[in-house]
Amino acid sequence: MTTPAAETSRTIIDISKLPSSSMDTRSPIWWGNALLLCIETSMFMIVTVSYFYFRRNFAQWPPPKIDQLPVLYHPVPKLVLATIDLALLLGSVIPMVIADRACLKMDEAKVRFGAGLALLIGIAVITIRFFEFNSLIFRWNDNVYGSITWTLLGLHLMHMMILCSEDGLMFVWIMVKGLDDKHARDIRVTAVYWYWVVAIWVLLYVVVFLSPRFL
Amino acid sequence: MKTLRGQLSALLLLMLAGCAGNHQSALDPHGAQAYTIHHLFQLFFWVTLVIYVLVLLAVLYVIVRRRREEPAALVAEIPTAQSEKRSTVTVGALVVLTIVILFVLLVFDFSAGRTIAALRENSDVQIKITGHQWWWEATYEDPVAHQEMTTANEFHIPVGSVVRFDLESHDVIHSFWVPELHGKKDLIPGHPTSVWLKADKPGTYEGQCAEFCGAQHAHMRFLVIAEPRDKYNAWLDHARQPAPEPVFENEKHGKQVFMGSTCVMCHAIAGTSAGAGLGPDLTHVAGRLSLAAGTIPNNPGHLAGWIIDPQRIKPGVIMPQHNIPPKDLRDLLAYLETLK
Amino acid sequence: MTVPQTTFGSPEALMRDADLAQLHETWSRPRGLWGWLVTTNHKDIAERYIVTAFIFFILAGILAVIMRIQLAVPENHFVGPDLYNQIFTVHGTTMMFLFAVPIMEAFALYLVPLMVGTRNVAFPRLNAFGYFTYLAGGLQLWGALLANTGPDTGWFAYVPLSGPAFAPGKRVDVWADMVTTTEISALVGAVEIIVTVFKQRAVGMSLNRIPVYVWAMVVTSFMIIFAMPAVMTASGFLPMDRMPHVNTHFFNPAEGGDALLYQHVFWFFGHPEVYIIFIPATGFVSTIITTFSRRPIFGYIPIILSLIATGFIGFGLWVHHMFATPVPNLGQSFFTAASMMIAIPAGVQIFCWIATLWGGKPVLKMPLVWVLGFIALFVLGGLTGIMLASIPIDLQVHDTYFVVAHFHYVLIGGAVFPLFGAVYYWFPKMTGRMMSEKLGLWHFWLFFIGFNMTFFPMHLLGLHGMTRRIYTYLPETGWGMLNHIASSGALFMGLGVLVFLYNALVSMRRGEVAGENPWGAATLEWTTTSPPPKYNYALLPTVRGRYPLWENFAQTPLVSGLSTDKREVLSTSILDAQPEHRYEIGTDSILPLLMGIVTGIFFVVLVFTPWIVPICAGGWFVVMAIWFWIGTGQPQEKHKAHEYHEPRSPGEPGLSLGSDANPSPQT
Amino acid sequence: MKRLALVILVIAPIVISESCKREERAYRIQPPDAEVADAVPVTSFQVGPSTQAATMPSNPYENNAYALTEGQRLFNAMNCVGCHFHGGGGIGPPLMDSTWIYGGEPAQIFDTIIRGRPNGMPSFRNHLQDSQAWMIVAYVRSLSGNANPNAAPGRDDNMNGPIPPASIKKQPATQSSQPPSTVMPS
Repeated sequence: MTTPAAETSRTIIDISKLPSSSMDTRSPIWWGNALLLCIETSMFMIVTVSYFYFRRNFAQWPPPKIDQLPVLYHPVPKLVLATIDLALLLGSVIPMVIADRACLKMDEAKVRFGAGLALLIGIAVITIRFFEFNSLIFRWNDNVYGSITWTLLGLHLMHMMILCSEDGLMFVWIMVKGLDDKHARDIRVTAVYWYWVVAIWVLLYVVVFLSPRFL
Repeated sequence: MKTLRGQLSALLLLMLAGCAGNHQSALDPHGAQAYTIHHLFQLFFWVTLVIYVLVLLAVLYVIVRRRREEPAALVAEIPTAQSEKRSTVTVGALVVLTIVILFVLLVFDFSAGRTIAALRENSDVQIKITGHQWWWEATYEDPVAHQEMTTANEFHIPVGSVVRFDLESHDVIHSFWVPELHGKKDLIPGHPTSVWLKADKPGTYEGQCAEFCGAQHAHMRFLVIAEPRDKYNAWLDHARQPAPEPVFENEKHGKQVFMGSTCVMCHAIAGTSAGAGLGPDLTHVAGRLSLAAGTIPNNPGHLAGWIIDPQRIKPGVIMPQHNIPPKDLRDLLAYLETLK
Repeated sequence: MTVPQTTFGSPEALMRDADLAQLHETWSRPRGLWGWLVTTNHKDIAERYIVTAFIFFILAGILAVIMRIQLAVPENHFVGPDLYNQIFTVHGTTMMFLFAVPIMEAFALYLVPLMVGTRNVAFPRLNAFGYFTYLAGGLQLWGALLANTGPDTGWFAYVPLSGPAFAPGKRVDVWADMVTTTEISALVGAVEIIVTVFKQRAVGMSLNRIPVYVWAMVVTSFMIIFAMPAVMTASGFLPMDRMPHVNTHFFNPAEGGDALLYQHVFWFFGHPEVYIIFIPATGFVSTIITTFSRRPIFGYIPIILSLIATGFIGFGLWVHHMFATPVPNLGQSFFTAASMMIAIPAGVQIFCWIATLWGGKPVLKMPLVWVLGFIALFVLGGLTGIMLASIPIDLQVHDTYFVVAHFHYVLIGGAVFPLFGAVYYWFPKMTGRMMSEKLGLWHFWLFFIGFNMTFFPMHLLGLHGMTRRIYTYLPETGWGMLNHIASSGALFMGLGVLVFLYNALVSMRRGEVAGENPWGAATLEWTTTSPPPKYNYALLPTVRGRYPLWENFAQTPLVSGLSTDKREVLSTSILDAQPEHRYEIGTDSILPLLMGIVTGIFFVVLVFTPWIVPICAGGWFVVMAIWFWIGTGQPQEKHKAHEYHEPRSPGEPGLSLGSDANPSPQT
Repeated sequence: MKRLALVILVIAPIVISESCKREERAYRIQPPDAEVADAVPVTSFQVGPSTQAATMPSNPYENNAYALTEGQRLFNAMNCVGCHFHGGGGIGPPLMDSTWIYGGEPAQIFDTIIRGRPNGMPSFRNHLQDSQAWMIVAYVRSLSGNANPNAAPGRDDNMNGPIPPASIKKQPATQSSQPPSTVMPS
């Protein structure tokens, strides 16, 4: 065994003065979140590719709805609710950015405002989504078009719900206990998730609602 | 020791010659594509064998050399750049060699692929194969509707001509494979496809379903019987005939048993009122070599066993067990034996 | 054994006793069963993973022996088709989802934090949750098999055979839900590994100094992240087609669905899966060869690049599982080229390994013996793999026993052999005792000979036309004798595994005491005690090269200053591993178990009804809310962002430790 | 802890035996007692004391997934769909509702299949093995949700039709109030 004398010659780096949290990509949780989003992105990509794969099996997409009179020859999904959704979600980015920025300055009031407003918009989007399924005209068990579009919208709805639960929990925490380092960081991470969910909706809007009009 | 040596020599023999009496070996090609594939396989085999032996020798050398030297103390040596140079050059050269070899193999592979694809010429014999759980239905296509003929599990083809098999599945995915003639092709519901075969020698070639398809995947076999053209034509003409009328009393009674029992609900016999398509067509069943999709030889004993208790021979098969009185069974067998 | 003990100094000696005691207290788990349930220590979790995965390995091996008995003679009636189909499906599913991937991740979860010199994985509770979901998935599959509900449509579960019309009962639903469950745990593990490597490396361990094994696990984890969602899509679509009240049409051709899509999606996962199993094994091989050649590995950069290349190309060759399907020919040629191309990075690695052995002085201990076995078998499997990449040859041997032989050479030869090597290699680190070399040789030769007896004849069987997944065959086929040889080989393999179990159990109690670094290895995990303390390192090590212990480790600085009263780890920068901030990780908690239970229940009930979705969503929300609320329940510091990341006293030692930095001694 | 273990020990065999029954694939089969079913009354209108309870054998296939799927296959193969369609009814009466002209008990349906009924239902005597008929009976009952929903078939690979048996709500069998001979399928 080495003698204590030899030991004392080792250099010691003292890191006790380093900060105990980080607000950006330096934080492990930011990376954890980013990787989970990678997983979910690949999931959406595969389901989206499946959507176009199924499209090849049809002469016309969406297929005509023939179990009703008059027959709907080109039953493209209705745009109204989806567009409102799109506008709301794009709009929700603003309060989220406000909250995101405010976290850096530990501006609790602004964080409350941003997270709260975003939460309200999120809940509105979720509510609309339940009606939105009807604008697809087909039900999930009518044919594969119905199955895949319901799945795409359903997956996004699931993310909306998780997102709102997350944001809601943060919001309640800040209301009750105030803002601190870790929760400011958490809100920043939630904001990344929020932007991602909005971006995915832009993709789905193009794929589900616009592409049948052009393809 | 003797048995071991025997087994080893048998192993070598098997490797070279194929299993005795087996007509289902990719190493014993009798069709145009199977030859091409076999040649390609031999090329790959020898190239990879040489590579494998060299790698093993290199590893063995490293280990044996170690024995000559004293094992080093547990102090690692950091090699100098100089001593690494030779390794770098060697490894670099080997990597380049690997790429070259792979490229050559790729070229041969593509050319073999083209040779195989070139066989897709028009052919006068077209057979539609429908895969069922767990048997094969074959319809010999003909522009004249009443000339079309349906049979099961045994397909006769003319030697030396290209035959097109149109493949589709009735239920789940099957795979059509006659190793001595060509590789396999999957029968996927919703994706009809074709495969072209050409046998260059008369013979009986065994085939088997190669995609897992449920309980009796193991017993979904078939035969491709290649014959000279005239013999094939004679067979086809005969096969197009409806079943002969029974002559003797017991045969007539047998027919009544058939028509009055479960049999008629699933099987067809051309020329009679039996026309169901759920099971194999029995018009010329007595002329086939085997029963139950190549599972048992075709003789009255096995046929009787099959009718009474198919679930013992092929557990899970769709044909149910039958409780037929002995006399009825004898007559039924007599009738089925007339369906040459 | 006369391995000289190399002592690198005990960091504990540099700490005050009170601090050390507090550190120990902070990182210890509660006593007894409760402590066992709540622990979040990566070593506890990983040990559990390893033991569980080996249990599944043995169970699936028993199924393999049953299959071999059934096939030993033609027309055998040992098991019927119904049971046989369940057995081969559960064998494949268990080996892939419950053994191969989890055990590779398990070793990584044990070794990666040690190798990168940190105290725990980045998200310890998530890690524990991963284990419990994995266990739930395994119990679901094996419970179902006991209840005659074992899936019976193959580990690939092709539709329509596995669809609602042809697979009655709940067997396939069990398969699909079990796959989803275990994939969740695999994904969790992958995230853990990547973040731990990215953010928690020892100071100075820049990207070009990361041990090869850790690189291999990073590549593997990224492959998991991009491959597993595909199988989760497949295992999501399939039960949706089958589930009452849902009845979607994804794979129903009559309503526009497509059976071929399933194969695409499945193999888009299924082929990378092979590399997900194989790449960690190459990491073991590189590590073991380095240590026992007594020299740095030859071609560190080419090996890392090969790993990354394998990771990319691995996603480009899934169609070679589908050459017999009606996929357009042009597309198939692309996949042939890709399948052959992947031989290049594999070749580079093998050449580098041989060059390392060649340039070193190999010490023939058990781990290296297994690696040599690996080279002999894996190269053979790889070469038959090149044959399978060729479309014409593949059309002949696809779905025959040739393929069975090929992938057992690749997976057992290529992954299980290095795995056994890894067990012999790290067993001293994990238990503090050496495994018996003598029994090890028995284990090796029984397994090696048995393996070749079992699987070599299968090449011939396949060429002679024996198709896969058949529960019996006719005597006229002439396959009887080769099958007989194969079946006898399986018994030798089984004996080998028994010797291994005996060796492990006895060595754990009575093996020679190992000490810190019995092999004279070069990586950081060998600087701490065997087994390592709960906190891994009392003072965090730093690194100046790829082989710290061979590079005058006693002179490198150590890191102090992490709190001893809470579980803190040091977060470093991604590229250069410079210290950035301290980071408090989760403590022991029962919540991962609760979450695992909710998830397990969810996937069991989902087999029967979709109505569990809203119910369990509520359950998850509640557990998550509690998790969130009490997980970070300590009063927190409040800083503004600009207060971070600025050196408080410029020139503070350590914070600028570069590769050549030579900070002044403090004491 | 002990109590928990005890509960598990009691529950596990029950769960296992239940799912064993559901998943069993008895390829070589003993059908339920067909002799008894030959003397089944079709209505509850009866002179004299009721004998119904004694003569109604149950059909174990209603809990067996394999038998139900086989029943579905036979239902299609024997061309039952030709008249009853996929349970929705057409030429023959619908099988998805709660009304049974000749009784909705398994033995009564078996009787209907084997003997045939007036107005077009043919007799399948000798043309179906008893076991096959019982499988069809189980499937027919599943069409109105009267079989074990965990064993009943899901959607088939055909065009989207009526709700698959596994998803259907249970329609308890009610006897048609009119005498059988007067009921004409619509």
